[in-house]
Amino acid sequence: MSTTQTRQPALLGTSGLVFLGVLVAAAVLVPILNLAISPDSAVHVPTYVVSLLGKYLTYALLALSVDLIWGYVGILSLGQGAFFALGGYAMGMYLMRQIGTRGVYGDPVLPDFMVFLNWKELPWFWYGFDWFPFAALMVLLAPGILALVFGWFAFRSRVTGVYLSIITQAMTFALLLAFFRNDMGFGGNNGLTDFKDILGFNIQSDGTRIVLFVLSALALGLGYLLCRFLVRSHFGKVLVAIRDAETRVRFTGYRAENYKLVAFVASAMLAGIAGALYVPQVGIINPSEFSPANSIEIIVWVAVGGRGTLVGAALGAVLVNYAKTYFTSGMLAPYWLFMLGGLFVAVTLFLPKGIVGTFYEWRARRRERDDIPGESPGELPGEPPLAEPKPAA
Amino acid sequence: MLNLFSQARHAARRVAVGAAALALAGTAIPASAQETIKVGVLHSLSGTMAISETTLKDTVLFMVQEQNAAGGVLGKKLEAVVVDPASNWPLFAEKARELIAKEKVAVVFGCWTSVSRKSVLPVFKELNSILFYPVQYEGEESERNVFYTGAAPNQQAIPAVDYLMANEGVKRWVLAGTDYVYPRTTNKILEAYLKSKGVPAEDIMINYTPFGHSDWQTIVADIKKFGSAGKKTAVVSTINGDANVPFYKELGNQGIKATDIPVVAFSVGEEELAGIDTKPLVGHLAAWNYFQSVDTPENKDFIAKWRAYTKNDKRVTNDPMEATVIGFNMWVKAVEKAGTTDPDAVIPALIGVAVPNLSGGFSAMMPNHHITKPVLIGEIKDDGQFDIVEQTPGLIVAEEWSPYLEGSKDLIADWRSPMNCGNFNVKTGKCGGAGK
Amino acid sequence: MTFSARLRRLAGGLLLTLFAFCAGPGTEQAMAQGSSAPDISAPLAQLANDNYGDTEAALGALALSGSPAAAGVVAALADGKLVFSTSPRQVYIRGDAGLIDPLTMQPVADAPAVKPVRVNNRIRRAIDAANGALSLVSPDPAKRMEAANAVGRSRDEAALPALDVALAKEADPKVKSAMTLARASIVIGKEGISPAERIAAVDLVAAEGNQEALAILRSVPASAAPEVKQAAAAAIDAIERNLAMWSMAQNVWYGLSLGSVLLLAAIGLAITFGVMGVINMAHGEMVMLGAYTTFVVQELIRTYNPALFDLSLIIAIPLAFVFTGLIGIIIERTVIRFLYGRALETLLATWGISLILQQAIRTLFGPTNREVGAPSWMSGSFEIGQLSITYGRLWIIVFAILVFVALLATLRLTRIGLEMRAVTQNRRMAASMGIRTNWVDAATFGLGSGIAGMAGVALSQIDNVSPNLGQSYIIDSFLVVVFGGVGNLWGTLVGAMSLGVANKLLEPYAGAVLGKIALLVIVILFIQKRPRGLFALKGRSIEA
Amino acid sequence: MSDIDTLEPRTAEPAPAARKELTEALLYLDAVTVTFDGFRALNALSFTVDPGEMRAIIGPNGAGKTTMMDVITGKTRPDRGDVFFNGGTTDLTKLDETQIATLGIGRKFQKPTVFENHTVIDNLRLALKGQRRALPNIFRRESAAERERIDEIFETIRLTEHKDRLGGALSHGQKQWLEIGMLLAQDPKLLLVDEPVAGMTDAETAQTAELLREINANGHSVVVVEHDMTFVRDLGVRVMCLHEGSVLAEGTLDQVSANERVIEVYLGR
Repeated sequence: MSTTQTRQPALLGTSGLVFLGVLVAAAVLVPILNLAISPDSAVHVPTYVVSLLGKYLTYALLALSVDLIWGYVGILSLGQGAFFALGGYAMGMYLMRQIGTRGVYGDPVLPDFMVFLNWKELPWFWYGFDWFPFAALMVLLAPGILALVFGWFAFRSRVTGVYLSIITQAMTFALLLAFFRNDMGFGGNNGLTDFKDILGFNIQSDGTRIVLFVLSALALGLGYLLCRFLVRSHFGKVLVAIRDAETRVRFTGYRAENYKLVAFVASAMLAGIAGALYVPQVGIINPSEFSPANSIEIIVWVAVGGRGTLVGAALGAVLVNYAKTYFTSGMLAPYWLFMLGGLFVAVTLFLPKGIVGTFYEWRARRRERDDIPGESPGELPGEPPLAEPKPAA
Repeated sequence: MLNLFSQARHAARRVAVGAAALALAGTAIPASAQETIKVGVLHSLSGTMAISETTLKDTVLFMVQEQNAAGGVLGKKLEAVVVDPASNWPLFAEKARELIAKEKVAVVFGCWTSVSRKSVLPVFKELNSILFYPVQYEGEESERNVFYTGAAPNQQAIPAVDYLMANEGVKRWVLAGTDYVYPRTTNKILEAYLKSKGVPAEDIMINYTPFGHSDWQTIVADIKKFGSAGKKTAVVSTINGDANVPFYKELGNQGIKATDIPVVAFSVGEEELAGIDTKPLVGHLAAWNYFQSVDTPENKDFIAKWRAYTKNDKRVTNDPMEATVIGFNMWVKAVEKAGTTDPDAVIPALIGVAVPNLSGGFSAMMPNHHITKPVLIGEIKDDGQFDIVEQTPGLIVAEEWSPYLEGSKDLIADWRSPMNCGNFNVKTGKCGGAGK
Repeated sequence: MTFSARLRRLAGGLLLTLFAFCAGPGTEQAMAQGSSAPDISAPLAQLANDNYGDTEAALGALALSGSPAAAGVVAALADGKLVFSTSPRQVYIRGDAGLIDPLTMQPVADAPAVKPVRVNNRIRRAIDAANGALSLVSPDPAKRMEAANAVGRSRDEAALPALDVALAKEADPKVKSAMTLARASIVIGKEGISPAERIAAVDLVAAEGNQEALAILRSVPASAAPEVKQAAAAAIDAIERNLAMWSMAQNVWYGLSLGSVLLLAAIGLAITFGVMGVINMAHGEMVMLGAYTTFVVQELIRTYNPALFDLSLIIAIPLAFVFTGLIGIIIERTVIRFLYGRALETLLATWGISLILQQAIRTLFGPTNREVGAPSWMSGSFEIGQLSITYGRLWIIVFAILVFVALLATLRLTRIGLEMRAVTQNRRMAASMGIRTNWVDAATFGLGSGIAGMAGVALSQIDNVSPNLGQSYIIDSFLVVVFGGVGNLWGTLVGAMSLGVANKLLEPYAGAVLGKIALLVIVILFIQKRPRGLFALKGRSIEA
Repeated sequence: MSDIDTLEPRTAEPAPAARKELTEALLYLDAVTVTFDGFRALNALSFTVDPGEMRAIIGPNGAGKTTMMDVITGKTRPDRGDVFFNGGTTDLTKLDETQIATLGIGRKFQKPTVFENHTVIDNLRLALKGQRRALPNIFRRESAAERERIDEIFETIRLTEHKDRLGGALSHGQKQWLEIGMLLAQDPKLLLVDEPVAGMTDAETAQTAELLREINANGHSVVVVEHDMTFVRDLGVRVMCLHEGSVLAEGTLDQVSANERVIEVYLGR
């Protein structure tokens, strides 16, 4: 990481450095505190916390992927959960095939749910998933190709704003219904569960969990660097330009749809990777990941953290999910929806730019006062203008 | 308990930033932690499943209070730990882990849907704890760490079909369900069962609808059409909770009466009927192992206490509640028998435990971790209660592996030594499923 | 013996008895006087066994007995007023004052502990059969009509003699034709009928042209003459073709009905989202609040004035409008108004509000479904040709159209409507003309919310009244508004109706799930073709 | 983009009389008609712009000036009529905005449209002629020649000291200049400039006129739409008056302002 940093000093701002620093610290400290410290010690991190943290990190990566297209291109996708779920299913299918004869029916080829429903052979789209490199490729390709096809149509037809948002929602809703169907061959409502091994390692062992956690941290770090690199490039500047004034970009000679498409596909693939890391850590993938409410929640994480800041998106994902974990236990359990709902309303009203966005604004104001030259104005995107409301009838 | 936050304060500042994000610790454990036995409650209190599961949370809390009033267990008070998995399946696994690993509960009562059970299953196996699952389900499972106190398909579906054949002379069958595992499997079993009874394929109609399906016009019209072919027709409904209200409302609207085409449901109980005007539904049926209208002193006593506890003299009871009560009592008995709450001692002790059920008999935990149950058929009355029209004479033992399914017909489960297996193949004589 | 055979014998027995009475002169009188009152104590004792088989047998015996007391016992059983005691094993009728002896009709002095005689579907059918048969000669033509239809449906050969007698005496032409049809239905499947008679029967039944006629025509026995079979086959063919056409019409009707539900759900959103640009995720919860308002109104009516129950929905509609409208205004004043011009943030805030509202309702009313009953005028159905139309759905369509028209009129014709349009088109100009834009914003959001609340009243009739009610409509609502074209009410109308009809036309071929998936894909593709929906506003102003 | 179908088939070839004009003109519009929901925004509009020419277009609101620009830049498809570029070699009605921009037609909007969240220098970098494809731009680095060119443009538009400020932070007039600078960076053959001095001070207006004359002198053809008659006079070029979607009068400013119909349109009857 330090080499990248020296080679391209502009790549990271202070907040980026803090973010990566915390990530590295977590990736180093958590395994030590989990494995090397006695469970009786107060600083011991129990394995369930490791998995929980790993889950948060995959959510953070997912939020990052949303911020790339929402924060920097202005594409409000209410279907990002679909890409996450597809990546998850690709990984889940690999993990299913690894069960082998250890399923309850002991069938060497067919997953339990197929035996259960009297399937005789493996459907064609399950071929190859027993081979990890293929599954890993599909983690990228399944969401990538869906995004490519969907985006190619939508951006060429210049579907924008809420119209785009609603059709992405329709897309994930259609996939939700499709994956719920038992006839689809993806395990219906029960989804894929009861995983045993990943690459020969027991998925429930502490060591595997630690490795998955570290991998999630690594993926988040690399994902952050990738996004940061993209948005700082000429390409990224065009993206922000499209967000703020798409027509102007077209009149300047750029093919806006191609730029959007590249960003959209990249974002979908990042979401796919997040999904693939998520599944082995939570142990289940089920169609409810496609539910439109999930995708809306991702948007909410990004908004809470601060749209168009990357770091904020990741922070928002971790914060909101930590709040969820915290509030759904103990005395507060019956009231947690009040708190979560209240949090969203409060953030919108009092921190309209999200936590990190507000911090940047505060810092920029202080700098202006102290007359310190701005660090990176690209971190402060304004709200893109939305079409004026139309008159009725 | 973990409290990274306070520790990290002493560490370097940089670490503190990282650790703050990791400070997952909830509230501090009360000082009396050693003196109580913790009981986990893992039922959704929000989201789509709250509608069914909230009552079960209340039931466990009620049972804990009753047990504590009776002196607790092994001389210690019970303490319920309630979490809300919010109808979110991965959250079920996370909360299960939290209950077992962080809260160190001795036992968990929880789950409603099959997917939530499947989601927590690896957690219970890994951390070796005990789950009591109180809902009727598709079977095809028997795990060491799970005790199933709801009905397997042969404890609900098959007796219901038998009743309709014998008493209503039904010749033509509509198997209507929500598209998920329980209806799929139940309908597969029923289809095989009906065919084995000589029902031709053209007299069976199978229909699946998505969750929360609310527009039943077309399907009810199809059922009406299917039922007008001259043979007595019945609907076997495995439609999931939420979709039932619009389904029954549409039946009423299109004028399908129970005397024309009776509907027998496996997921509609007193709780669901509380949301419907039942006057047009009188005579439609449900098959359960318990109804609130069961006329026994045990039941009357239970209902009275339950209503006193909830301070609501209209609060209804239902089958999964009874299953929770049975499971709770079995666990208490097994813990007393084993003298400890250690799962390794309690799990074997549970087998063979028998406790009174609310319909006047005893239910026993069998070696397959399922319980024996009577089967009751009830007709809906206009007050939202059921009129019990048939009760099996004895108790029925659960067939966790259905003999009507290809993959499972040779499997049995027996968690006693020496077999100690949930999927023993009687043909190959090996533990580990049917193989190929 | 199978159940249906038993039933048939029972019904036949009843009819034969009746036949005997009707045939002889003065039998009615004899019956009324009960000159030779038969002893029914044995079947009565059998009833006290409280066993379905015994109850059924006792019913048969009672009907055959011809005792005047029998009718009262059967009626009491049907009403759930027949009770029995175990010691002594005896049945009584539960009267208003107390128990009555069914034989003497005198009150019982010291009443023993009793339980009602249980009734299940089988017994209910036996009661129906008995009542139906008795009614063939009832003085009330409506009852005779019903009885004739019942006999026709049962297609019981044993009923033929009784039917013939009743036919001979029948004066009412309508009842007579119903009896003729019933007779034909029986004759078609009976052995030993002359080809001519059977063909006549086939023609008569075929003229009905419905699903039941199809089933009857299929009962022509294999032994029938070839020309009869030919006639039946031709008739079946014609009916099937006819029914296929009707089923298309039926599907369109279902589609319109679904469309009206979508319209109701979406039309409030067409205001808050379409006109005001608020991505209102709490819209579904407004619908839910409307449904709960209906529940509360019905509870109050049940408690204080049950006679008003049929009016409960009419009362609930304005209350739901006012209540959810007020909630909408509160939301607008406390949250939304700070977010104008930041439409995407309204998504976040309203999502939070929707969570709070759901949990609030869950806390107040519990997580389970609450019962909202249907008033009598919304129950049942009628037929136009082979088209079956339920009143509930019909009223919902009417209501949806009324709401749409009222909303359109409000926006077009009233002062506040004019101000709303002015503010949404050019806020600054409107403000400078003295329009209180703050107030207009609140009123507009309140109007959208209030309409959602009214939709909730209608949806409470067909769906769960639970805290999750709103969630199931929010996606469809957004889809409808966007498909129709944001900001265009006509677009919402046409969008809702076309999505509803398309869904219902797809469903028979693709099934409910695939049909819905196909519809979503169609909408996605359609938006590619028309990126601003069905009724896009044209011209420069769009992208400016 | 309009999805109205062409009402009449467009003539495959222009009439012979128009041919000479066509092959010489940089921009050629013939009988262009655009209708929005029955309202004729352009009504058989015809005119040509020669290479190197600067032309001013005036006209009251709703005369069709912006629609005309929309048609030329591909934002709106005409219902009828021909639009050719580069001496009749290119049919603009068959191209979209991006293709037309790449051909060498730059457009400044009525409302100044700069990239508000980019610095002034980034605004110019984005506009600068060069690689336009998405993937290569991920790894693109600025060349020395490009840096030089940007410096030159800064000189021209007089914003050098503002180059690190955000586009959105500029004053209205500065934004207008930045936008003109962005046009220059694109190096188009034809500039379409919509109301460049709206909201400017008198001094700024004069400077802008000078700027446009300079640009024109460097070989760019310019079409300016403007209300400000002082400014149009400053430009000192041929003037065309649009009314109800067609040309009402054409000539020097004095000729046009003397035209009785123009007076009638502007001052009312």
